[in-house]
Amino acid sequence: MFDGLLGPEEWQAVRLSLKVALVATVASLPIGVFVAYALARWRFPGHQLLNGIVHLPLILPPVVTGYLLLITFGTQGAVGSFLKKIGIVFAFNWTGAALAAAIMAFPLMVRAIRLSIEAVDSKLEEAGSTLGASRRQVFATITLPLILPGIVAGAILAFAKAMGEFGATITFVSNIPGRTQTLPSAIYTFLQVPGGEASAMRLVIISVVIALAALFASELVARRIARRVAGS
Amino acid sequence: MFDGLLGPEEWQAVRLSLKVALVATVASLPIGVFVAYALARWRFPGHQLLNGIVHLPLILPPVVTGYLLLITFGTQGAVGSFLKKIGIVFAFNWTGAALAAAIMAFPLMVRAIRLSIEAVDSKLEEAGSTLGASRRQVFATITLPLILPGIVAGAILAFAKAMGEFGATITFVSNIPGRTQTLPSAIYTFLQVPGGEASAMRLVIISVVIALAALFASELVARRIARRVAGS
Amino acid sequence: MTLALELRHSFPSFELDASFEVPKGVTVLFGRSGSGKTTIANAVAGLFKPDFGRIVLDGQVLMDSTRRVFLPPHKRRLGYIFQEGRLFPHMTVRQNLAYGGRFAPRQEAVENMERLIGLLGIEHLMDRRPALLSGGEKQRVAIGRAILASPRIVIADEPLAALDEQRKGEILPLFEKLRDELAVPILYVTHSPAEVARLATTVVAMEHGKVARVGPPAEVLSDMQVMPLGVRAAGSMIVARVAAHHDDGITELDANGVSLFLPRLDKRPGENIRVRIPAQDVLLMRSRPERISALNVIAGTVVEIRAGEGPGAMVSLKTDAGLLLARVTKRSVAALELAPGVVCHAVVKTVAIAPEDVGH
Amino acid sequence: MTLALELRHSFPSFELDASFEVPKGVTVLFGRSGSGKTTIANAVAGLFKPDFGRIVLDGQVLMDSTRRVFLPPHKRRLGYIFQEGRLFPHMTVRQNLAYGGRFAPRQEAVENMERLIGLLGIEHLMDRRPALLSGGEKQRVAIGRAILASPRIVIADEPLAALDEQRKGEILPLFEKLRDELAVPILYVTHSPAEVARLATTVVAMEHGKVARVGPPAEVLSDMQVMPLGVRAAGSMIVARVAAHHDDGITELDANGVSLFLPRLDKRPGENIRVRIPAQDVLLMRSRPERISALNVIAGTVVEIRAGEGPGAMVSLKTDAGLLLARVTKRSVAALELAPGVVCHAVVKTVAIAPEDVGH
Amino acid sequence: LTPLRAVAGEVTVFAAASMKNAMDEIAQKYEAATGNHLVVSFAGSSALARQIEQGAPADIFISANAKWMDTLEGEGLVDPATRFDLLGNRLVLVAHGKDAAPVEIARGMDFAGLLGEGRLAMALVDAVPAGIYGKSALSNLGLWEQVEPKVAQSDNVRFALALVSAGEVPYGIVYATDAVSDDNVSVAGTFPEDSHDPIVYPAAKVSESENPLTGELLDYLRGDDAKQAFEKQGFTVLAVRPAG
Ligand SMILES: Nc1ncnc2c1ncn2[C@@H]1O[C@H](COP(=O)(O)OP(=O)(O)OP(=O)(O)O)[C@@H](O)[C@H]1O
Ligand SMILES: Nc1ncnc2c1ncn2[C@@H]1O[C@H](COP(=O)(O)OP(=O)(O)OP(=O)(O)O)[C@@H](O)[C@H]1O
Ligand SMILES: [Mg+2]
Ligand SMILES: [Mg+2]
Repeated sequence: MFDGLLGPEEWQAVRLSLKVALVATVASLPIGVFVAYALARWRFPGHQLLNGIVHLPLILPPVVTGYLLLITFGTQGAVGSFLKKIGIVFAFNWTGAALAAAIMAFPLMVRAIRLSIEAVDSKLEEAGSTLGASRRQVFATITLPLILPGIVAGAILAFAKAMGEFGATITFVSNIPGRTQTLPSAIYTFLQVPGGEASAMRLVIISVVIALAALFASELVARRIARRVAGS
Repeated sequence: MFDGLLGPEEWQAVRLSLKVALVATVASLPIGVFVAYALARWRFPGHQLLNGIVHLPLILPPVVTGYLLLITFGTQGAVGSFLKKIGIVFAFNWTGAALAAAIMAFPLMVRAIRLSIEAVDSKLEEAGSTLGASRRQVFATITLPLILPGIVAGAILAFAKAMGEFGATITFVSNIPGRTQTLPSAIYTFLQVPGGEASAMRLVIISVVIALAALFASELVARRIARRVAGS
Repeated sequence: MTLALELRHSFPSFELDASFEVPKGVTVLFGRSGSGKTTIANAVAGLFKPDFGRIVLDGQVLMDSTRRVFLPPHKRRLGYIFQEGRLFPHMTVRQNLAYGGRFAPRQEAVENMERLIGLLGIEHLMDRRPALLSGGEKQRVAIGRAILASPRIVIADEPLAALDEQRKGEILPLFEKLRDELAVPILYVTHSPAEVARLATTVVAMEHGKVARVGPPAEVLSDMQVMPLGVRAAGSMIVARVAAHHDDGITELDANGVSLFLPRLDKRPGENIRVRIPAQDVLLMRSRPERISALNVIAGTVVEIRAGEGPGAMVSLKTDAGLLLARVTKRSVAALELAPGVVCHAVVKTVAIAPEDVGH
Repeated sequence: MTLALELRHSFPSFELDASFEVPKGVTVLFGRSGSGKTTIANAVAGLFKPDFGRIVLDGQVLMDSTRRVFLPPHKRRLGYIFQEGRLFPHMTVRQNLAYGGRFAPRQEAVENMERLIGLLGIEHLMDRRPALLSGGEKQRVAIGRAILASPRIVIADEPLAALDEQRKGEILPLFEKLRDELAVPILYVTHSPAEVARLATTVVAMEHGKVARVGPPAEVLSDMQVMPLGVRAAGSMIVARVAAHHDDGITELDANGVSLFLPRLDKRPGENIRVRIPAQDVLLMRSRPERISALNVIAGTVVEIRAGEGPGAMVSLKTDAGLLLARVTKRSVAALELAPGVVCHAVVKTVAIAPEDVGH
Repeated sequence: LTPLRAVAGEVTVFAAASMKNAMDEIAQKYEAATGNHLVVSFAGSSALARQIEQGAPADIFISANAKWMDTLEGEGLVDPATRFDLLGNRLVLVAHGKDAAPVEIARGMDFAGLLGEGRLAMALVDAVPAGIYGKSALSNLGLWEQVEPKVAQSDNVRFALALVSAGEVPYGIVYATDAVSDDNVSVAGTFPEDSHDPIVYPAAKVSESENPLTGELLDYLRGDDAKQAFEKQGFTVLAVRPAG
């Protein structure tokens, strides 16, 4: 239905944005859950430090985050040059866009999941352990299902953020059509030239529609989970 | 201790950023709590719509949000021209920067608070109502204290975001030193010119220090609240 | 105050269909686990809206589904003691106790706070938060919280289940006081026949969501066929006047001319009280026994004998003190040649009448 | 299996200092609300780490603070029935029940699942989530969940408090079976003397965080001075053999030559059982009574008389069946001229011995 | 077209975002003419330059100001031999409204009076090229002192224009190329060419690039097709294809 609406390059941007947002969300979710759990439940020496690092992308202007990513993960960067040797390239690649989006969305994801973990009644986890479940099994069978609403919330925040992320992405991986040009970068480009507003708005609408669809789906999922716990 | 480190204009930017972030956080908190409560607890026709609108600033590229703010809250804008008559001006004013920061941070704040509200055991609220507390009183005496950790989390997310917000702010209220030049604008300025990285990094560090201090304070507060509920 | 109630509601696998009307006093909801007691309590509190229902408390319509009347819980002036405590975790015990008072219209408190706290044995817990309380401690705070809200109706869902016998004995008089001195109607859920006997003005026996039997406890407990209560709950109610307190710690009652001896009661001479005599504690003899350790020997005439399904039979005896029930074996009925009209003697040990069986 | 335990811990306003060693069977923790029962249970489960403690179960050290040994809860193979249920809200009843089995090493289940579900009366609840269960239903599921985990030790914290008498009577044999047939040690917290009498191998009476008394129930319950249990809990334990089942629903026991008659028991002739005879249900007569409804008349000699503070006195009687305790009034002691050495007859009603007072 | 692309070459250009319209058109023409695919990454010159410093896969860089090109050249990241000034631009004063009265921009004019209560929209005067040029022009005309307190700086020149377009400010300083096609603004005056450094868009080959097509493309950008496209967008074309 949008066929007439968008040119092939724009379609490419839509597809790429979806891919970037999905991959960023899915790939960072396990790490997000782990970090949230560590922050919520463990007391360890680097606790505050880790917490601070997680929040950094929120505090820093996106261009700064993008710049730091560029000098770290760029092919000349400390990490980037090492990763390149083992075949992983983030720089100027869609994977880099996903990395940038994931990092920008990480504080939001972690906070949502952490809040859910903190709300779990640890007496239930204790009950699980008395029934023979190891810490890991307790996590998998009790904690995880109970924090699903938080995970869904964290994931949708991350997805929405990834769909809208622009500053860090364009600074890190540039704006190469078909490779790193996401919807927000395309929108930005249109806004840079006279007469581009209409085109930009079309893309904005597409981006909003996608993100809202994901949002509504997540609401349904979350409500379903909540209803199950409240007793079907 | 930073005296030698920063020029007077930079100091101004630091102060302004703090003011903007604080005001944005504090002023939007009651609305955030209200919206979060409505989304968590009420079922009404525009539920999904409201939810979508709240998330919009996350989905949209910041410049788009800034632009929309400009055409809405600008002195010529629909809302702005009305507000101007009653003496409220956002355009080219630090209040506008606060508005932009608040709106950009709003989805994060609402999500955190909403998650906490959803985790409150409604049986406790019922117990409050049987003891004669009206809905509002139940909210004030039971729900609100129980969601304090979520409110703190929401506030700190909003504060951090407000400290880092740049795209929407500069688009909406532009950069007027002493009036609307926040830390991120100053940082951005430095990053635009060759060799400006060092200056930018100084400001970045200041911004990070402030936000992390707030973050650590919030952790202490949250832990204290949690310990109280868990029983002193 | 009277409570009239009519409720119908369908849960996926449970059908509630209860209606009853009870006079003022303590209405005890009695019945097996899952029979719908808490559901009824919640409906009266306004926490549960049945498909169809009408609840009238002392002339005030609390809800009426056909007229779309629904008074929200906070306007019902309740003191609800929940089955699961529901203390506010963020408040100290003191704040929990004070909570109800914050919203109750200024008036004389139902109970003196200090006295109540002492009675509940929670003085040393006042500044603690609920997470650090033991099960029974939580329950006691919950009782205090409800009572201190100056309620116009008390709903108590198994309030004493988590408490030891001694504490139960100390707290029961509190409910009696609410009932008698302050005339607060009480809806009381319990599994304990002793509590029924002691407190109930009216017993509502529930079975599978339906009302199996409603009536005064003397009647319901004396009813040899009321099975929901269990045969061990059967017993008779005797109304008596405190005659004298003897030096050896025994209180003498006068039940319509018949003397009854009980362990010392905390009642003034002349006061009227009710004594529950559990049917299984009554022994029957054909001749007046000599040199027996039981002080209470009451002559009577057999009115009716109902044989149960098991080895037991229920014998009702007409005495000057009132109707007495005795649960004996069928074998004894035969051995003693008991039959309607036969004169015999009921023997009741003094110590068999426990404090919780004495109400007033 | 034996359980040896030594715990010391200081809470801001509560001092735990308990140590005891008990043989295999059911150890009942008995004591007033707030006396430290749940705290001990949690320590045994590994959910509470006391400042100082050593717990040894059948030779295996569960914890030893001086040697820094601490076996985590999931390695202790527990079946913990919590005072507050703690069902998993996101799982159905069926999933809750199956939970323990998922982690227990494959072995014969302690109980047949189907049978247990029937016994608990939760067949119709299997697909429901805990939020929709009544208080007693939750408790029954919690019992099932713990038992089905094939535990090596069961900890039950007031498991029957929320249940009606009938259901209690149905579930109690389950614990007996665990104790006798499966030899699972059980730590059982209760406020009910009847449950103590029926289940306990050893009673540990707690008072203010300290152990007031440890011993076999026959001893502790017969001990006229054990106040923590309350005077109404006093009673004697008689060991007897099932002699015959009579047609009229009465079971005859042979207690060392003395015949005892009880309501029908579900035991095979020849089986040995224990019967608790509550002291307050025993009536004393100087001469053998004629034509009395009580079937059990046991001759004996007064061994000791202890006068209580109130109107009562505890008389211990040596009979062929064993030591019997009778609680009578001081007035009766005088009237019957009871004194050590005096021969008299103890009368016990058949129906006074309730099913929950009979163990095996 | 698609199968052609697969076999044909591809050139990647990092170009200042303000060139998008022109470059899009040129890309089409170039592909049609040569069968080679032109990939253009549009972003701020600073971002693009930094990316080239970090090894971005660019073949050609076109900067919106000379400074970033100078920086790269100094670091040896662009090939100086290939560098040339491709485009020029003019700085204009735009006013809100279709038919704004013309303004004579000259030394000694009452700029503050012109603005009145309003503000002057510019790009960031210390960071963004359009802002830098604007500030130097105003300074050279001796107007900066009176204007400075009234300047509202945007992070790029487009949003400075948007402020004028929305009527939030009466005037703004933007490139001539930006003033095209916005119905809500009109050009009130053009800054004297000598009031600021020449506005140039230098282009050069990125040193790392081994793409054989870069020379051809750099030539093409100086050709007639490109010239047409650039001029359509209001640019001044500075470079013409060297003879031969
Ligand atoms: N929302 C619900 N949906 C489905 N069934 C329900 C719901 N609420 C209660 N029930 C069922 O209704 C029945 C009555 O519940 P209720 O809580 O009133 O029992 P109760 O008499 O208080 O029992 P108990 O003594 O065990 O507390 C139970 O079988 C329960 O499972
Ligand atoms: N973490 C804690 N901090 C302070 N006091 C505590 C803590 N945990 C328990 N207590 C106190 O220790 C005492 C014993 O508690 P425990 O739960 O063992 O009692 P209990 O014997 O199980 O009582 P109940 O029959 O009421 O359940 C109580 O007075 C309780 O308030
Ligand atoms: Mg109930
Ligand atoms: Mg306890």
